[in-house]
Amino acid sequence: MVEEELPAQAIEKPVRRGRRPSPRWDQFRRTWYFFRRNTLAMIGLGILIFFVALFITSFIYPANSTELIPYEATNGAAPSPNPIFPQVCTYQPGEVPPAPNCYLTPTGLPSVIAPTVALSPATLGPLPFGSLTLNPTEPIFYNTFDGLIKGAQWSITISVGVVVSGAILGIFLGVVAGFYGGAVDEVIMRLTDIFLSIPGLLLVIIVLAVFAGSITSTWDRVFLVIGAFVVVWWPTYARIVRSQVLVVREQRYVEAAKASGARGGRILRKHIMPNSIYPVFVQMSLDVGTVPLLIAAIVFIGFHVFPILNFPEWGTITAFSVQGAVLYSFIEACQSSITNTCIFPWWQFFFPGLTLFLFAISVSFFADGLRDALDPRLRR
Amino acid sequence: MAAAAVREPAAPGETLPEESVAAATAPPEIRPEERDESALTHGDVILDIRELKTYFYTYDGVVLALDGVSFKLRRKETLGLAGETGCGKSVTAFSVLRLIPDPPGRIVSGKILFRGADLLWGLDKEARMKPIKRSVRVKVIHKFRRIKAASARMMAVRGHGISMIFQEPSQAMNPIFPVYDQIGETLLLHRGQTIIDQLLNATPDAPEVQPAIERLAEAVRARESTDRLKALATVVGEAAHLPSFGTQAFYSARNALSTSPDAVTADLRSSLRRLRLSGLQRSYLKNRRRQTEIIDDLREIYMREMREGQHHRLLEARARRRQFTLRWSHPQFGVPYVHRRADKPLKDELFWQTVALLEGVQIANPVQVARCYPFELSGGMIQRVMIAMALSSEPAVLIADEPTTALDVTIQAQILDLMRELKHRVGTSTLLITHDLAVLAEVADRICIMYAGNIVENAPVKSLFANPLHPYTRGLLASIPRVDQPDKRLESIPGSVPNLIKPPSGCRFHPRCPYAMPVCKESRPPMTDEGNGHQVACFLYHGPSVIE
Amino acid sequence: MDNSPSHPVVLAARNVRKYFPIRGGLFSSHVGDVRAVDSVSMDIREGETVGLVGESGCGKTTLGRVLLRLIEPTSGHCYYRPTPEILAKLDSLYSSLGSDNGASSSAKHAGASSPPALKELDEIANQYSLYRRNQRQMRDLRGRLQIVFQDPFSSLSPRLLVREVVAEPLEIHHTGNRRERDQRVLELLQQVGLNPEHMWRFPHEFSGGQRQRIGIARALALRPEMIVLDEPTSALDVSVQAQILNILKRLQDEQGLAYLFISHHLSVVRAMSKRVVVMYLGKVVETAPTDGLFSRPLHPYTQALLSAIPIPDPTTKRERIVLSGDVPSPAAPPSGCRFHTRCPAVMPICSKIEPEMTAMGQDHFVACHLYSAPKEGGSASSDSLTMVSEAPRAAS
Amino acid sequence: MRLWVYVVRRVLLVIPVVIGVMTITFALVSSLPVSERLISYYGPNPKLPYTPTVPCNKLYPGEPGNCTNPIYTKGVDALGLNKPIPEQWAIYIGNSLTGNWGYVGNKTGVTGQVPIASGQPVVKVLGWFLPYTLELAALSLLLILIIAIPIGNLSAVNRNRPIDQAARVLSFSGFALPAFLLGSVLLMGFVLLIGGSNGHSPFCTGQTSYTDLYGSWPPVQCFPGGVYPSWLNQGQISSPTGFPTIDAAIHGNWWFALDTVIRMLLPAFVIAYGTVALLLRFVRNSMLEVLNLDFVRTARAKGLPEKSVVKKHAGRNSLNVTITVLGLTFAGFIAGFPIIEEVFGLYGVGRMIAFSVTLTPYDFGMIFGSTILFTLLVVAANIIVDVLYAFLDPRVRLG
Repeated sequence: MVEEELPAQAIEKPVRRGRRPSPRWDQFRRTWYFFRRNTLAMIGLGILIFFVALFITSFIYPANSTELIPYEATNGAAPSPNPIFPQVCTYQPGEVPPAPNCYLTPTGLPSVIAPTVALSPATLGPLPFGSLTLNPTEPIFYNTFDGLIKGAQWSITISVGVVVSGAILGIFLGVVAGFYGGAVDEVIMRLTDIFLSIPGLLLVIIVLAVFAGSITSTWDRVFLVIGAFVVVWWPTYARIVRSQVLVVREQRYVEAAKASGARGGRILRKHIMPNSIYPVFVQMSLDVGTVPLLIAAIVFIGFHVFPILNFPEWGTITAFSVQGAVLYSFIEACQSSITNTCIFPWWQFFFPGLTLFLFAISVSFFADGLRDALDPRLRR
Repeated sequence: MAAAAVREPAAPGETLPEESVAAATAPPEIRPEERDESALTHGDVILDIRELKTYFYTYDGVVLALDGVSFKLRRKETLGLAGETGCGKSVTAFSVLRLIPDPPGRIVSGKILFRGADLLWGLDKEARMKPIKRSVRVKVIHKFRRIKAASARMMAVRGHGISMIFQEPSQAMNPIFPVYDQIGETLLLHRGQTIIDQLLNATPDAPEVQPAIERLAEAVRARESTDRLKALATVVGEAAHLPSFGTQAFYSARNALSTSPDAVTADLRSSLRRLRLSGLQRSYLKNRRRQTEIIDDLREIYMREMREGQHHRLLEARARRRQFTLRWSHPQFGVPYVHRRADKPLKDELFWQTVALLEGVQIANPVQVARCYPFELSGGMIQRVMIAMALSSEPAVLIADEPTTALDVTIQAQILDLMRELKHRVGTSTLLITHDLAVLAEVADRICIMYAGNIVENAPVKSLFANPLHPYTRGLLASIPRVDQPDKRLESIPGSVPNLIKPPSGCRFHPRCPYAMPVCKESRPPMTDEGNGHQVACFLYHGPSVIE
Repeated sequence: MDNSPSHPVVLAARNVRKYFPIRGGLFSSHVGDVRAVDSVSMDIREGETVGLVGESGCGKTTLGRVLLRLIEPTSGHCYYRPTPEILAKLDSLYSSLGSDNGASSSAKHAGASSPPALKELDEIANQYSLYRRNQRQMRDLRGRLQIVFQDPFSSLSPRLLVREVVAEPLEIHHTGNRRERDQRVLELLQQVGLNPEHMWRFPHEFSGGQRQRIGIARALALRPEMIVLDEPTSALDVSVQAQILNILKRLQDEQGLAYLFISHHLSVVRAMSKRVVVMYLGKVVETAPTDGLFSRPLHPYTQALLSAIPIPDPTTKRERIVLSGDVPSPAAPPSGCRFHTRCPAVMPICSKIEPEMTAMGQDHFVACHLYSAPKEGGSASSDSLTMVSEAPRAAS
Repeated sequence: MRLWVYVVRRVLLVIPVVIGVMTITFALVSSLPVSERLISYYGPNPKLPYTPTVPCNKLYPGEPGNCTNPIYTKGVDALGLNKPIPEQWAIYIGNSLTGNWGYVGNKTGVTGQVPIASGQPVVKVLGWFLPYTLELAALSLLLILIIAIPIGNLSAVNRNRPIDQAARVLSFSGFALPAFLLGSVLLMGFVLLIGGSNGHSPFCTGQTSYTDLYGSWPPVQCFPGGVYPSWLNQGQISSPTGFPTIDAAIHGNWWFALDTVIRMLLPAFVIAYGTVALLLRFVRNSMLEVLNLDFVRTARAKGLPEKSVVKKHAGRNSLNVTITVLGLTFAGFIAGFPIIEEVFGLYGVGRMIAFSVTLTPYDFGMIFGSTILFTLLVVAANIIVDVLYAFLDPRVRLG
């Protein structure tokens, strides 16, 4: 196939400067072929495309992008018969609620009747679909649907920001270390050792804990978060790039360039960079998924990453909704003397959790497929 | 082709009637060869490869690595397989032992008859090739169960009947196990029964042992020659009915020569004591022996299957069951300490047998080498070890895949001498694969020249070098620079080896051939005999007679 | 050393040493050296090919690199285009200093308080030695001293088109605009027998021979005066090897190139080169005109090497010297003559004193005690004149 | 290189790392306000607030005006806050190396949950809770090894077949599923499984199924007499060893010993599931690489059965890689503990971290102290792994 078409295109191609020679395209097609054969990778790619779409829609979606909106509750209802599965009900503002516990979402999206649950021995109240309660003492139900959609901008921006800036820093240091070697290499590698030996979660926490007090505006806080994560992430990239550079540096073609008098800069630009950078892309695409997970974890152990608690970021929403579901609905319900039937309030954390999960897993499927497709040894 | 292979009638016994097989399988054009061959005794042919086709299913398309390779390897014969890179000589070797990585590679059709057993039996049921529409690629649907069964069947042949040594010595051995371990497991696998029997029959308390040891000690104190020591040591070994004990005695004696001559007696006595088996060790060894018996049975069953072309499910199942029960029938050997105690004698025996083997390949200090890890040895040394390992099971066929390519000239000389010497001593028939015709000129009896997945010439070494018939062979010979002919103008074959995804039609050499005729484009030249077993596949020698 | 009036010398190496430090122990301190190249001297003349022969690990590849200063040498000098009188002076100076002063006349420290001879050497070095040039001067020279590598697969960047690969030296030295460079690339490709359309392909689409051609084209790009050929054909098939060798010969005839032809393959060296240098464990053991060397090899190692070469002819049966054992590691080379551990003609003196280079006839030099002591040497040489495999008797 | 040289070298290499880590914490600490630093590192509950000056009448009743705060000045001197940065650094490093990691502030975070910890040195408090974490870690490591290696080998051997795909999905799901989500869901699920109402604990009637699984010890009413025994302080800290199972066993409460183990199973599984995700891929890929090497082909050519080829020749080689990767992932593994202990209400070091960052003002002494502790754990684990590797691989041991 290659044998067939290359001479043809080469002959009709005028031997002048300019056009992209089609061999590059051929290489890309080869990679794509192997990628396509990997079912999981294709699934991951599909979900990723969905998330990109979500990211774009999140800018045009009519909802508040800086905080979650609480539901307007029409309250005072009898317990609904079925404890687990809520029923859908929709109505427009101004209409009469079709059912007692119907909740009006600010964007007029379908809302539902949730089963009634004992909140505390005293008060009875419903739990709307996809809600997030912040503290057990006096429940507020937030609309997490809008939050998740709007959260796409925050989460994806933060993740990509972290990974890209971390990669830039890491690649720079790694290349310097690998190419120049000697003392520079030693210093940088010891530095990576130090940073890698601190558990990432804790490093982020201590950085945030020290500076969060003084920074309160949303955007500054976002930048702080990104910075904190970059501190954690650069060493990984530096390591990867360095090991690659060490391999490439010994290749004969580098020596050939030296032999014809190339300066260090040119060798870096022309030979070492292009041949040693691919593994970083794989690692980057893996890490994009983990940033929201880490944020969620930090929020869950009780550290409020963002200035306001009802901030529409996937991790935050997930963490709070899980907390709410467990601490609030579940435990209360199980241990209350009124209703000793435990209910399993899955609708509270299902969608945030699903969002996080899908994002991370799609990205990792994609990354894995990418690695297999790029690495000739793993191809099939 | 392969279908024919399966339908082939069962042929009992070691040898099989060539005629019938030829009639059933061989395509018409290799008939003459068969006829000429029938003059010889059939038992003479030990490995018979017919129309072997091995393809690689890659992104760029189907690579026809081997396209109908046929040759015969006779007893005690060294057959050289020569050709340029990518002509498929190594692929042939790996196909014989079915070591082709799959995917992407697959043996598509053909017959490999080893002692009348078809190693490729049941090949066509192992996978289905489905061509993808409007694409050069082919989708291969594997039937993994059958493939597993086939590779299990190969255990009857691999290392036992046919063993192999590889190109990169330094990478061909497992870096994290010492040499004695790796050779030892091979020994146990293939010669387990005899080794364990020797251990069980060893009599350290035999009356003639003590005086023998005394004599040996005397010889050491008198600082006699190593040959004499060796002779005495063998006497000791025979006295103890354990040949490896002779080796052990010899080395402890020689060490004593340098260190403390008086210690040698005590030393030997202690090692004798180690030969006295405890009840635990005895029962352990008996158990191991039964296991090895079963393994040999399995080998026998598999050979029969491949010979008769049908499963013996019952036999195999029974053997497997017995093997299983045996493995678990002695649970106490799973206990680490007890186990170590139990198999200590076997370990020692294997170690000393390994030492003896290494001696056989002229390694100066076998004891140390046996204790070394591969990365501590030089390339030449490892290659020797590999040879020792390959020959440890006294195989009928030794396949050497570029054994000296990675070595220096002087080391290559050593290895070649060794191989020549071993050939006369052990008498295995060798399939020597190399790109260096000069090497073949020294060691081979017969040479097959391969080009682009075909054998183009197959001749006794003398007549090949005397008058090469095929243009490609001529080109090769002309292009070799020679020390003894300084002012020889180096001829070169124009062009390069063709891409095997779309090989040239007809004779694959015709694009590079100086004598190319129109007919060469159209049809493939058959293999014809040009007298005294010099066969060539070229239209120059029997032009129009075949094509009409 | 070689004073025969002939073509001018392009490169003259004198006492070139390259030691690679071995680190080990608790604090990875410097525990020893791998003596890859140990005080090697040789001349390379315009339009002639010097063959450099030796087994793997004998330092021939390192020597090739050091001569081009791709690796910084430990000591010694490599003079670029010295005039004959300079050469003569050099030889006299070195002989006056004795052979093992390479260290003191090192590239690094110019001898501050040193005998006049050393001062003189320094002046010459400052003028001619590659190792005294700064980076920019060196870069100008790079174009004239080129190298072709052994492995045609790792020597071409997988992500560059052939066009970019071959044009790279031109780009580095800013010769011509893009169009001119393309033209130059075209003619280079023609010179090495490739088609114009090949310049639009990636290296991985070529066979080994074609890749090696590309490598040669890259080396030729800046019209070099000398090319170090580092086992250019050892990774290739014989038929292709012949093609490459012929191309190299043709180019030499056309452009009067000087080659340093490094190979472990004696027959190829014989086919290619005018003079041959035999190395063993970082030292030159014998150097001679090709025919002289192959007709009467003097050093036992050379003899063994020659007799070890298999000859593609089943009818010629020769008695062969099979060396025992392996090449010792260059980290701990044997004392005295480094070959004495494997030498079939070893004498007690060999393990003690290191043999000097001694002239045996028309610029044929050998470092072996068989020949250093005059009377013994005479008999030995006359012996080894007659039969290659007689060396053992020569010892007794 | 001999093995001991290797070990010594490895240990020496740790020193700069540890000091570097402490330097990082120092950099963060020194950017805190002075009062915070004094509270965390000089003494949590002073008689006077940590301000440079205080109204004099607090010192000498009746005196007007502001006087310098003696406690403040003493503290500043003690921590060398008035000295140049390098000296501060030296003092800090000295303190950290000598185990002086500050004090648990009397703040709502930790002290609210663990009253006896109030005002105690951080090292002491961590010492109380470390054993629990270690026991949990050991259990989950065991699980990890049991799960990862066989599955990894399996999926490598029959690569790109259903088993492999399943393993892939498993590993990636473990990687993508937030540990707290999985933990909570499992917790709730099991509670629902056991049933909502009372009295199903085999040895302690009267506790709900939730308290069966939540917390590191049964609630107080399960203990004889309805009070915690003397060796179990507040149902949080057990003495003498601090390892709950061992302590319970020492004091002969076999039921509780069993109970603590049961309570650890679920958390251990969650941690293992998260860590296996990464490990599995590495095991598989390394196994694949090893299976492509020449010596495996040799082993096959020798006639070894496939099983022993995979187990012995390939397995031992890939085991080295597995161990290394385990060392690399140990940091991530240990970082999972705060979350898990928070989810399941276990009293370990991780829980302390969670407490100390829950409510502002944060308990910085505890935060930094536990960070350093975890870092030390990681470093130690890496040393162990490297030594193990060297022991397993002769090329490192001898080469």
